Amino acid sequence: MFKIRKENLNDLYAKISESMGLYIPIKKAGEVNYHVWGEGKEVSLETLKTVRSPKDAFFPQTENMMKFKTEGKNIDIIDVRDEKRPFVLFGVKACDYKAIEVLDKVFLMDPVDTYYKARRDAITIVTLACSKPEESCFCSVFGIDATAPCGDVTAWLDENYLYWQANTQKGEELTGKVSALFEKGGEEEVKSQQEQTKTILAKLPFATLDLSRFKPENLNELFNAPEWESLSEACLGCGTCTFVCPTCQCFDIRDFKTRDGVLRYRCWDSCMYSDFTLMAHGNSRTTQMQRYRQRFMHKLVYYPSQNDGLYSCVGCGRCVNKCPQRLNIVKVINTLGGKKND
Amino acid sequence: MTKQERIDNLLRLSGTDVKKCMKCGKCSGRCPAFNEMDIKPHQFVSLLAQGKIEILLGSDAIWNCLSCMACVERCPRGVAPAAVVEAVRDTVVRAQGKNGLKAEDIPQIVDEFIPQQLLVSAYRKYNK
Amino acid sequence: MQRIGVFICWCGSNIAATVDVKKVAETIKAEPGVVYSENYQYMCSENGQQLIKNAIKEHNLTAIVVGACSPRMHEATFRKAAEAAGLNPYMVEIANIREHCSWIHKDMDEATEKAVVLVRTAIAKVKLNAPLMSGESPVVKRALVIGGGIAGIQAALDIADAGFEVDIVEKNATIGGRMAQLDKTFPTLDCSACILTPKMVDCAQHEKIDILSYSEVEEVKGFVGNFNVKIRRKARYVDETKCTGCKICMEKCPSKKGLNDFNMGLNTRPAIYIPFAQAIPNVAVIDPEQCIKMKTGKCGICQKFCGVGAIDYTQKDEFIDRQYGAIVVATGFKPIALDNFNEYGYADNKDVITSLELERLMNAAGPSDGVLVRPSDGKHPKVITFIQCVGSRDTSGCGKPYCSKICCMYTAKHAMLIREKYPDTEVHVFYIDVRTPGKNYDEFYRRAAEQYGVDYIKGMVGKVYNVNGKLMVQGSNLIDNEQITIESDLVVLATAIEPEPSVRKIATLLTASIDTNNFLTESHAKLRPVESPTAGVYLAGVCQGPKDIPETVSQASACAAKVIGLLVKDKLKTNACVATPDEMMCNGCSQCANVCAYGAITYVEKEFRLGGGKTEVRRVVSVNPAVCQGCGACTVTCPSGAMDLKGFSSKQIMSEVEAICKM
Amino acid sequence: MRDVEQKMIERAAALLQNGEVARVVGWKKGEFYFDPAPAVFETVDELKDFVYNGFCGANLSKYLIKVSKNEGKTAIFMKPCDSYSFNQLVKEHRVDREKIYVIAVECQGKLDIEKIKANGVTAVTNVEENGDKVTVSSLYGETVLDKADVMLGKCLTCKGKTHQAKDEDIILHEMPAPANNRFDEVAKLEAMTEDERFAFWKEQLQKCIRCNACRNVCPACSCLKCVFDNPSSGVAAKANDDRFEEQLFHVIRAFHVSGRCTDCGECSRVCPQNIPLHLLNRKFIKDIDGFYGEYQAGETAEGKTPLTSYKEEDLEVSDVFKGEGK
Amino acid sequence: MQDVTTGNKEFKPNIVAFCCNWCSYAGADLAGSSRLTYPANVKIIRVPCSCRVNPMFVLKAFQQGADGVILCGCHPGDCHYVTGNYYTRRRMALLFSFLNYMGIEKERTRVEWVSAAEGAKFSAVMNDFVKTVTELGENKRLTDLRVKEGK
Repeated sequence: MFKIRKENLNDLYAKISESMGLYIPIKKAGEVNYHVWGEGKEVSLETLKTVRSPKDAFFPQTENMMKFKTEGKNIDIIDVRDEKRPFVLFGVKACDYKAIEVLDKVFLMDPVDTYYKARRDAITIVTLACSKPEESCFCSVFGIDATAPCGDVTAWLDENYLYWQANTQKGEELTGKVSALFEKGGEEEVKSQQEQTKTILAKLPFATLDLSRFKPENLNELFNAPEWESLSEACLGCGTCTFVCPTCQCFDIRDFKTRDGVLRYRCWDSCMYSDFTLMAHGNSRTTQMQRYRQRFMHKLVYYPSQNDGLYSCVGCGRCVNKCPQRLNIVKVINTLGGKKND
Repeated sequence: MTKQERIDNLLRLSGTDVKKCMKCGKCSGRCPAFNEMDIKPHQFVSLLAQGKIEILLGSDAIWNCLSCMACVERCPRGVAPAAVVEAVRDTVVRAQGKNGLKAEDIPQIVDEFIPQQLLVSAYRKYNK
Repeated sequence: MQRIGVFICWCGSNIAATVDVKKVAETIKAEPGVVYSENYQYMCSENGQQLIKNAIKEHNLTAIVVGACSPRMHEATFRKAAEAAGLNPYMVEIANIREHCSWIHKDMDEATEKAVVLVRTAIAKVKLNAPLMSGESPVVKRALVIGGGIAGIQAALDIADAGFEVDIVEKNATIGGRMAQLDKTFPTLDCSACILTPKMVDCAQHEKIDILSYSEVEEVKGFVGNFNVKIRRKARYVDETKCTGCKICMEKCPSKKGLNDFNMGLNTRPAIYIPFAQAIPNVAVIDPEQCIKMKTGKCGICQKFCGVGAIDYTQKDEFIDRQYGAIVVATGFKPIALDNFNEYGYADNKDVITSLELERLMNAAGPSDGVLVRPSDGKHPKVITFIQCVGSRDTSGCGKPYCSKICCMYTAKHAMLIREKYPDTEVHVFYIDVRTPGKNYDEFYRRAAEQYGVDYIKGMVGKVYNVNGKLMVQGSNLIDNEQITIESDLVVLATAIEPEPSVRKIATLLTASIDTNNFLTESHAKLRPVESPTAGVYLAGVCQGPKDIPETVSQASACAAKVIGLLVKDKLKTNACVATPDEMMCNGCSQCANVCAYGAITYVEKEFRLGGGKTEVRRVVSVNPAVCQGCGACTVTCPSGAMDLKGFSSKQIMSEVEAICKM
Repeated sequence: MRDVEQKMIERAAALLQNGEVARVVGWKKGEFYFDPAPAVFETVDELKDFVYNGFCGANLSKYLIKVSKNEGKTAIFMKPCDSYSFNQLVKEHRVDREKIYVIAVECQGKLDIEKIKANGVTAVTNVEENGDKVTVSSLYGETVLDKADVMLGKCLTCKGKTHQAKDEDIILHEMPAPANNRFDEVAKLEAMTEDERFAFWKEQLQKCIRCNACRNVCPACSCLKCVFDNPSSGVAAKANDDRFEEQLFHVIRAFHVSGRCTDCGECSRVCPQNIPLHLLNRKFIKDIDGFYGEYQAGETAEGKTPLTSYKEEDLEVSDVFKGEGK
Repeated sequence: MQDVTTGNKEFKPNIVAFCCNWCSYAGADLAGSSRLTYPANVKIIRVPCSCRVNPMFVLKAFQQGADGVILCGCHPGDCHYVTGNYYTRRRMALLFSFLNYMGIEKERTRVEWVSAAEGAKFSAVMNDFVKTVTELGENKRLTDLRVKEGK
């Protein structure tokens, strides 16, 4: 294990940036999101939850796919993909790291999404353990250890140091590039931080959420539960929950008319939108209740039933914090799953 | 101050739009002090509009206007001839370096035939 | 996909000298959708049009673009040509490569390049064109004239003479209007009654004219060609069909103290009355406020004396519904109230009168039988002073900002008549300007001053005050730069005129717009001066703006011509480029109706299927294509984009924008 | 506030019980004190979850579009600011006034949990309101904050404590005076140079994730189908693919609600990226006031909006930038 | 994305002009028949009335790379459709003020009233507008970079 003083982190970022891109939580206009690092940027590793999850590092909100160039009556199809430069995704929390596993299952299974894969392969992930979880966190419910995330490198942060441990070949390579900045040690500090954090994690209000009913065999019963009506009645049908969610993976493919043709791109879509999966005959889900149900059934029942029980919620709590009308997956779990203490 | 600035100053002081005058003469038709004024109310508006301010600044009418505002009240175009008279008077008073008028100076400026109303209004208007 | 043909015109050398027309036609061939491209010396010529027609047929063109002069020149020509070849005329777009290109640019390359862009832009638009059809709506062959003054009478006569039914709705008991109150008319000084009453009689006798006197318009629905109007026939308590106009009731009526409106309140009339001798219809009316029988239940004298049993104290207001193809508004004017002009002492002095009152005083049928006397003491006035512009040209808020237009002339008339009839009378006129444009008008005014010795004083009156029964008129004489006071016996105020106040209600009923002075707005100040912006509604007389009798009559006849032009049609072709709403997107917010100047937008409750067997009733917009003029104001007001404009759709304009920016 | 809440529950229960209304729109308690959600109550029994506290900032009026389509009358609790939106919805025929029973409730200013957390308080488990103080309990300890520091942005520029529509009211305590400072922030931006303003909005709008929360919460955005969702509108767009998309979306949205926006502040409240969206709408309001005379949308349920009316002597477009301080 | 240096002498702005059919389009026709020149980079789109111009069209033009947008209509009070341009005036006053508030150069947008008789005014307005926008340089703030990719 290595460590580096907090005040020297800028050197670390600079060193990484010499040979790779660095994607890291940066505060801009008051909000912390992942951005490409540059000198003078305000890095905020302390921020527990970036507004957007790091998923856009390999699944950006919009991504150009191809271009149709027209000249007179000719049309040429142009591949607009460029060589992906290797880069480091720095500061990924345990929940968000787990979310990448969820996304991988979608995009990397056959047929492989080559756009996603190109970015995924180019990334080295440096995770960061949580030390100050908050009330909306419930990753432990999904078996995630917030104090020991995986990734190519795992990092811990306390008042004085950032601790660094490589886990994979990629991680070792990255470590090699920056090791000159490191000193050895930190095992003790990390251990004590982990223990301290675990006591908090156990006390979190959502630590006791009960997922036991969310099983494929209960699909029909859950689908037809009358509670969906009241759960969803305040839903605005905005896409906030889906766009801040680290595991939401739906996208739409659209064309944009440029000066000399058409640019085809894909962009995030939200199952909360009324035009989501709109087909020629109309929409398969006509009410907001149906759309609302779809989102949570997908997270808690459909996805796990196809992926060996892996939920596609990781308990990051972003939707809990960000839903404009304070609806969220926790209310769904509590209403349909039944509280443990009840 | 250039002449134009002085004209502008008078226009600003009067706060009235002399271009609105349609030259009907109703102000002068109503003026109770008409015969005491060497320059008539409608001429105040007209001369200022033409920029002939020397005539106005040299007129005696500014001391004889009763400030009764009948001309203002009656003007069909919303022009205020009395405000022009007042603006000219203020300009003259200021140019003389006076910031007001003492009661004892009044007899030298106004003649004995002036109506009582004018004397009262004189205190009002000279007491800047 | 459209099959587009492009036709580039040389316009002789007008275009070809600066734009390489062959190159344009050649370049455009490569545009997607273009299957045919041609250039020709004069596209608008017979041969040029034939070329287009042939190409449409040979190449199965679905749309064409003509690169030529302004569409304001020949769009109609090319549309007709296209139609002749079996193409919908709205599948034609014009690229203006003459006025907007060849004529303003000198450099050939530059102009050619621009021409290509303009043609491409037209192609971009025409690709989204859809065949448009003008709608048709039937025309009810009957006209309504609101107001029975000289304007209404003239319009009604002209329309009726052309063979169409006309109803005149007049709110008073008789037609005739203001003109009936006048003594003589300028500039010829013929007697007003002598020229008006024959026309009134013509109206009454015309088989195509129905006079609905003592009636008011209550409700107007529908649109051009098809108005549904509800008319209130006010109870006159006299059976119109029975009354012979013998006037015995007037004689016998014991309640004689009612103010005579017709004589401007200068004398009185009985509770049952016929407004004046030549009234049409010559039928009595009872003033229920004044009638003793109606107030107390006792009396009934008129009923007793009426030989034909026409009196009916129980009569009620009736409502009738009629259909009209066109409506003429001719509601006329009234003199303004003089409450804001205390300086002239109108309220305090009987001998300060308005010009209209003077008309009655000088009229042989008036309260003084045509002898000019002072209302106060019945003596003949020796000094008469006229004051002009009382309440006109007043922006102070007391009066009206506009010139009432008729006062200069009628004052000259009055002055002249008085001097002629009573040469011993001194006549003064205080004026600001004397305005006499018009045939023989200035000559008329000069005659008053030169031949009749009327004293015109340039200046305005400051105040009128009474000293021992003499009216002291104090004003300025600007020419002599003096203030003068004229001791007068009679003061006549040339009072400003304003539209008859009931016009407000009528404007609302007709959705006709009205200006800040309550004058009805014409469709175009210069080019459509008698049409209201509401299709099928026409304006005659002072309701549209101050005017004298000749002008009023001309405007009334112009209205009639327009109405006749409308009524001769069996069906109206409606504008094809009208607003078109998408009901599925309309949320019924009413924003669009708020900006429609024509009242073409209404709302309906409509049932929509939601799927799953469910339905929903929603309030949605409905555009009447017969009324919509196609300005597009509503389209921008609609946030959801539910409203679009045929022929200028949002998509079309946006693709034009894209095409222009593509260069 | 407990007494107000109690009174509200009593009234709601009475109205439901005697059949005067078929449902009541209010707020329902969440997992914590600070996350109540809008809800519709149809039975007295459901009212056990009814809550009204400092975190009931949501403007409920827009829900009426949907809810009032159902059979029977709907009662709704409204804060003063919500009542403007309600009037505007009535004016635009989106809600049938006859079918609504408005209960005006007092508002002492609402709280923003994000602002509380921004004070370094995390893992919040409870919040208590004590007058102008707020006591926050968390797993890491207890903190006392000034209420003024943690109020919702929209409450800091409160435009009035008068309900513009009501059938009855539940006002038990005096409400604070309006702030009268609505346009300060706009004026500050106006005072900047073009470049500074551009930089400001560029940075702010780059955060936008096009979640549409601002649009979907907005009571003025009540179109059946938004132009941005309608492929045939020519401006349909789904994502923040380019800086222009954000500008287009926000400019058009602000324009579409101009003259109709009541400045309820919901857009900024719900923005997950905390973009000060209200400053866009408020610029239109300020300009309308300045150019055409003061106008407050939603003050009445009748009349034309400034963009659907005109005066002949209106300001010329060329004079827009000539005035001082514009 | 290509960066075109502003102030480049070769820079020719692309100007979209919306003209109402009854006054300004006719005014432009008159400018043409009077041979009053103005630069070729002004392209006119005919609309029935200036009130047909949706702010979305203006933004669309900028998105697609226009450097300036000008609306021309009948003089207030002369609108063929009676009141159309009064609405235009309010809409555009608010829109342009708003765009400037967002940092868009105010010189890029303009509304002018040009009657059918004012061919000379049309030409003068266009010359002046082109000059102003040329001095301002390329529209970068309100353009969609994707559009220009192919340039």
